[in-house]
Amino acid sequence: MGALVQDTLEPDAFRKLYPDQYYARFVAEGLRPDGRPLLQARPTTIALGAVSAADSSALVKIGNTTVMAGIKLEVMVPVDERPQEGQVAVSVELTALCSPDARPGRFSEAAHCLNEQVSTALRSGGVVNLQNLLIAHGRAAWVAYLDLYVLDADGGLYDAALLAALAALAALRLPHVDVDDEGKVVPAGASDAAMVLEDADGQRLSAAGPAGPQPIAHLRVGSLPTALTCALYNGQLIVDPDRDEEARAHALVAVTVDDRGRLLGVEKQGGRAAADAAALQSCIAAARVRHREVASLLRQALHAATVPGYSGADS
Amino acid sequence: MQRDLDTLLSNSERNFILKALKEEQRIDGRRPFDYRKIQYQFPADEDGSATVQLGATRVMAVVTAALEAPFPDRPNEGSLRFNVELSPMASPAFEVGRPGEAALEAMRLLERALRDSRAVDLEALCVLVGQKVWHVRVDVHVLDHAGNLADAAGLAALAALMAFRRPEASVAPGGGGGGGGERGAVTLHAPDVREPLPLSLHHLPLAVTFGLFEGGEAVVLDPSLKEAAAAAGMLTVIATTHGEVCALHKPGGIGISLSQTMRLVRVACAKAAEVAEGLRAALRGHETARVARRVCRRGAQGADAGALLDDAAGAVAVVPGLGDPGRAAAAAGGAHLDALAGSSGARNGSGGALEPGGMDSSDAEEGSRTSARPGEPRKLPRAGLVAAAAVVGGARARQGPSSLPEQAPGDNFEAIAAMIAGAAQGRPHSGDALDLQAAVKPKSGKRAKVRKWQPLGT
Amino acid sequence: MSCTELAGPGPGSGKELLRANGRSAHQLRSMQCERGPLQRADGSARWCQGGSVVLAAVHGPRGTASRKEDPERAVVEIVFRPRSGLAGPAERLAEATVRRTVEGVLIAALHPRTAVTVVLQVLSEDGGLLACALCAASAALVDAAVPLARTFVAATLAKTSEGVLLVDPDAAEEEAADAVATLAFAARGEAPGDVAPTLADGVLACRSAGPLSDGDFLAAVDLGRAAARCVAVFARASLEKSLSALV
Amino acid sequence: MEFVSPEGLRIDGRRPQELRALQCKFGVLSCCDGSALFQAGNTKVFAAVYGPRVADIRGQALHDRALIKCEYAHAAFSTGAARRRRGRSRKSTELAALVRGALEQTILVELLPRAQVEVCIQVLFADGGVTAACINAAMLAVADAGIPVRDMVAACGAGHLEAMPLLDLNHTEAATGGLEVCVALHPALDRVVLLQADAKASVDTLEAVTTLALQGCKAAAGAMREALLQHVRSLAARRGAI
Amino acid sequence: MAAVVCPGDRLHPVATHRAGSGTYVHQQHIHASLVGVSHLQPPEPGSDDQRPVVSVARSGAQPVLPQLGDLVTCKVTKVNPRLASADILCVGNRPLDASFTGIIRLQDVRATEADKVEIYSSFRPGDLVRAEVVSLGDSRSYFLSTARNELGVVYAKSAAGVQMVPISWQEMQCPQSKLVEKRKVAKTA
Repeated sequence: MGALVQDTLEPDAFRKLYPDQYYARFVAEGLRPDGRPLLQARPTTIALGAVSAADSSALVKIGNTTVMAGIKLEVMVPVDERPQEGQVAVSVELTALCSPDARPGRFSEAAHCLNEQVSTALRSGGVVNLQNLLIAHGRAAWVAYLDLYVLDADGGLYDAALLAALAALAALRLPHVDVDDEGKVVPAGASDAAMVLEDADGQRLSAAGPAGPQPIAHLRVGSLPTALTCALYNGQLIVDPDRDEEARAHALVAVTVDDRGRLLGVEKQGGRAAADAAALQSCIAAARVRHREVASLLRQALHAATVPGYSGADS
Repeated sequence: MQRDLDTLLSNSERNFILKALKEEQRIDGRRPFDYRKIQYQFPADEDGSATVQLGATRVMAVVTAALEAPFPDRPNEGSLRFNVELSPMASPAFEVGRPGEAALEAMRLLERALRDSRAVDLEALCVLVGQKVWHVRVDVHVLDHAGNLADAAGLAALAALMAFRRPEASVAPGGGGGGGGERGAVTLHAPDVREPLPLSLHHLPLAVTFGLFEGGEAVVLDPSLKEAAAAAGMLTVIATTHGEVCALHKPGGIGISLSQTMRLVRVACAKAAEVAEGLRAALRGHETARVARRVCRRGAQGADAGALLDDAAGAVAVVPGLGDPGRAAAAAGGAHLDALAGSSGARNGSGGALEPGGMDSSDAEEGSRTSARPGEPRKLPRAGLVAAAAVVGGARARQGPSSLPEQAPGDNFEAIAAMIAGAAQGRPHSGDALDLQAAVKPKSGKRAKVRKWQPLGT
Repeated sequence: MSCTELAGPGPGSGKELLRANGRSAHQLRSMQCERGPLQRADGSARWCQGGSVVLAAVHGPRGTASRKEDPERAVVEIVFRPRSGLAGPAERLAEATVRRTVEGVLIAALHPRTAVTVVLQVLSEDGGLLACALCAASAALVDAAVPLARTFVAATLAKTSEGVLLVDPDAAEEEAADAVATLAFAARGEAPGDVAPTLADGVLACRSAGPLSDGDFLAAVDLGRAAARCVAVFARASLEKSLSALV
Repeated sequence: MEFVSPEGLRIDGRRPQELRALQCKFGVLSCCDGSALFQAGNTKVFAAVYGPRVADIRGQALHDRALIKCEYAHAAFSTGAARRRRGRSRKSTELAALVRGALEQTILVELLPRAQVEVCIQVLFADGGVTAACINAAMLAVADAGIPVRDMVAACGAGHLEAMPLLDLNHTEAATGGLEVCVALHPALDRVVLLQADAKASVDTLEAVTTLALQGCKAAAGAMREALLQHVRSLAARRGAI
Repeated sequence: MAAVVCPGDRLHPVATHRAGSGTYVHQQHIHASLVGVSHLQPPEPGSDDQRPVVSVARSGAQPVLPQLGDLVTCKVTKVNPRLASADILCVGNRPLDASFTGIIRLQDVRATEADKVEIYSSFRPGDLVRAEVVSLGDSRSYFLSTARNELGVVYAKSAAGVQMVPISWQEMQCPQSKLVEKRKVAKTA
């Protein structure tokens, strides 16, 4: 064993001194430093309901990258312009844990970008029909605060954040509620003496808690968008790069596809290499393959959590 | 370091400025109480934005308004907020991020001038007491910093507030909706249905800044960046056109005698009136252009939209390589971009296609100026407003490459743009598309900005 | 190509699809480029694409705070400021896109430990803002004489609910569109005195949002490239005009 | 509401002097020098340690010992109450200071002059006993980072409800506003590092509750120690050191 | 004898053992300060103190630190007329976990004609340099020297981004642009 340790030191030094060459040599062999072939994504797990204080939560890991999504439901008065719609408010935070550069407090550029990317994907995929969040026309609707926390940032943040957001939304259950004569929201079928969801201190009784209303409805999601980030490196396509590979890549292409085969977004933020049509097509094809993997993982997770959730495009 | 850039001055420069000042000379050739040249720009197609140029200092102000609930302590008043951002665009000394001390000072000065002096009638911004009032926000962007930001920012904010128009809002009688909703039904009227309203301003407060030298004995009006760096102190007087003083602001620096202060206040009042006159003239020009556009839009609405469609369909630019050649050739007079992008003689080739007919270059030149700076006071072109608007459109469309050499040094490339956009002789090109928009499809003729104000509670 | 059919009635029909603003589907709005309008910046440009106007200022390469600098190359900082209000997630994403795009063409190794700052100020917005900002940034970098391997240009496309691809949509068209894509391409002249720059084959930057089919997307890339070529021709012509004053 | 049933069981089924199930995981995050996940019942806390390394801000470095920094944040959905706005509140600053205080007494700071150790704590789910969980998670992450410490530090809370001392309150029990103490202990040295009590109580009650909390600390320390040893054994086995 | 220990664990009395790394002494006893494996080392035969040394090693390898006389490889980060700063990456062929800064002062660049040396024609930021640790330096950096033939720049990129080839002991050439740049080049075997 000791001899082996001695042997591994040489490549380590090479990696430290000539990181570019180290990586290029691997890619030329069709492998990556972590042992994956170029077109293989990292192992992915989806855990639902990790935090029971949230109305819905999901912990997604893609390799080391870890994103926690949690949804809190609150009641709001719909805005005047859209009296039949609720809201989904996305916010993303890169926690202090996730990388040595991240600092709490101020929103970093990366957090802002992720927020915009995830919101755009959810919107353009038509994931949530906002009218499903309505409680009473013009008087009450749910607002779903979707908070994403990046706990470990090791590349492919957008892929993981979108997956976590989607899983949390798909597992979200809406309590059945009514609006009483005074405009207050009460659990459906509850007597007048039943507790109001919002009491005077703004303390909300958890919908899932023991005292909460029992009947619930699942928020059916309209489609399942998933994303895959690919790196272009020396003319090669590298699927699902980790943080180190992202830094080394000549360009990154993130493709978002959904289960109806639609292309919801293609994003390439500049970079040293240009992507011609063939490269873009391979990225799209890779994203489709990845979608199948991830969507089946998600369905399994939802099934295990006994959430009927998504049942196809016809819903 | 870089951040001291704005205040850095060599001793010899400082001495030179001081010495020249003793002879009542300034380094840019002005007299001590001269302003630099003030120019105003009001974008032709939007209400509530103004760019002011004070010499090389350039400031843009944007006014936006939102109809929302009032602050609980003032249920019958709207609000007026200022936001000044000193982005690195204006000077490398400014840093990104939270507003620094200088930005806060400028913001506070604007508040004192325009809000605390009650220059804007906030009660007139109330639509429904306790329910809906206009919250007016003024964003001031400093684009280029060449000294005296206070005056330029104040002037830009004032100009934008004067140019601002908000849609008229009316409250449906009865007020009570269904159930517990005691919100009144407020209707916003689209600008092409009812004329949008200006803000009501009680007076016009203007900032006038002095740089103080030599213990306050030597004074310059509107100090440039270098003069500000050399000055021993600054004094900003906010004065109205009627000779009233709204605020005095003296941030640090040397003290000056009371008599000198009063003298400067009097100078400031006179200057404020002078500057306000220029501002009013610029706004009159803008207003005329605005009316002309509206009349044009109304006129076009009345015209046969079908004919216009046919006419416009005559000429289209086709993106090269995609449309088939036959279609491109069918585009009457349209510059085919394959020819333009071709290797040699590109300009000559397409220039031939675009040779303007019947309009000499000086007319085209005037047209281009009109479109570039509608805010400048200018003579009304030709007879009648409808005709005037038509001429503006026509002239712009007709400037072909032949008018290129005569163009203003602003490098206004509308001609080439027209060439690329494929505008042909005698028809309005896409620069006028916004006007045409109303003609072709009156309902969608609203601008994007306006679309935010949708009817509420109807 | 498929997009010809998509663009409306075929060539023989004589009737072109017309948009609400009187343009045809493949027609760009008029462009203006004013180079060096600002005094303090090392380089600046004002780019108008129809009703969208972006002012860009470039500072640098110049020294920067030591925590930001890179010992081997110049770093790029982008500040994107909206017309009114504060910068939010959309602006930060635009900053990231412009930054990576500039990093793709900047010869960064020439000026280690420095920063090139590009400030983009939206003066007026009417659709295609990101493309307009990219073009303004490119023009301002050229004006600042920052060493670049290539310049870049950008164009915006929108796919209507009827499936038609529109070039250079305005705000109303973007709002109504199913999908909007912004594409940036690197450009350079292939020979001295070349009037028409050649666009690189590949996409330098791309951002699409909204459902598209693969065919639509590839058609959009082709169309975007053609539209960007027009922009590149214009940018080149405008540059030559501004330089002709110097010669 | 009845917190202890006649059968002597609490609302979550525990006995009055029973800890919730503890779970410790190590190396859960990739980009720090040490990390840990500590779970007590539902309460779930991540901790990451960066360092020891040269102080970020030279001016802050101490010439004779290491500088300990602590960042604390909680997820917006971490509590049962209405969604709280993010950002640093007074409470989170106070918690960060408590954890830092406990660590400063635990880490052999004098061995690492001019260096900095930064501990970042993220609470995902706060179901009572958050202060104790933060300290325990931070301790585990520090141990995982291989930073020399005087002793383990283990923390535990206890409260007084219905005239009965209860160990390790959950959120519902703590929300009654009765007496709650949090104690952190160096078990091998048998020294109390931190003692915090909220609400007034008689001396006798306080002593009873504190004693109970101390017992909780020892139990928690045992569990943490076992988890650490297990972790080291598996690491060592993988490296072939044993 | 090896045992897994936890911080705070009491290992041995001071009377019979000596405290090594990963331990500390408290009240006449040696305690562990790390989680890890404790080891007993027999005392050195000739020494006065015949107590065995107890130490606790973290599960990983001991950290590598640059020592006086070590050959290190470092990457130049900053140059000014008086010195070049560099990040030390490797000691011998073992990579470092943490980053340490070193400086190569003007007088340590080369052995001959030391007064004619210019930093700017010896190093540029980004160069990989092999150097010797000549002193532990001040509190911030190690002092390094390249004043030997086999020490100096081992890898440098030209402005075009291509690895340059050495053409003499003070020049390197870009194979692409053929531009020659000045360096203090290391003589490779």
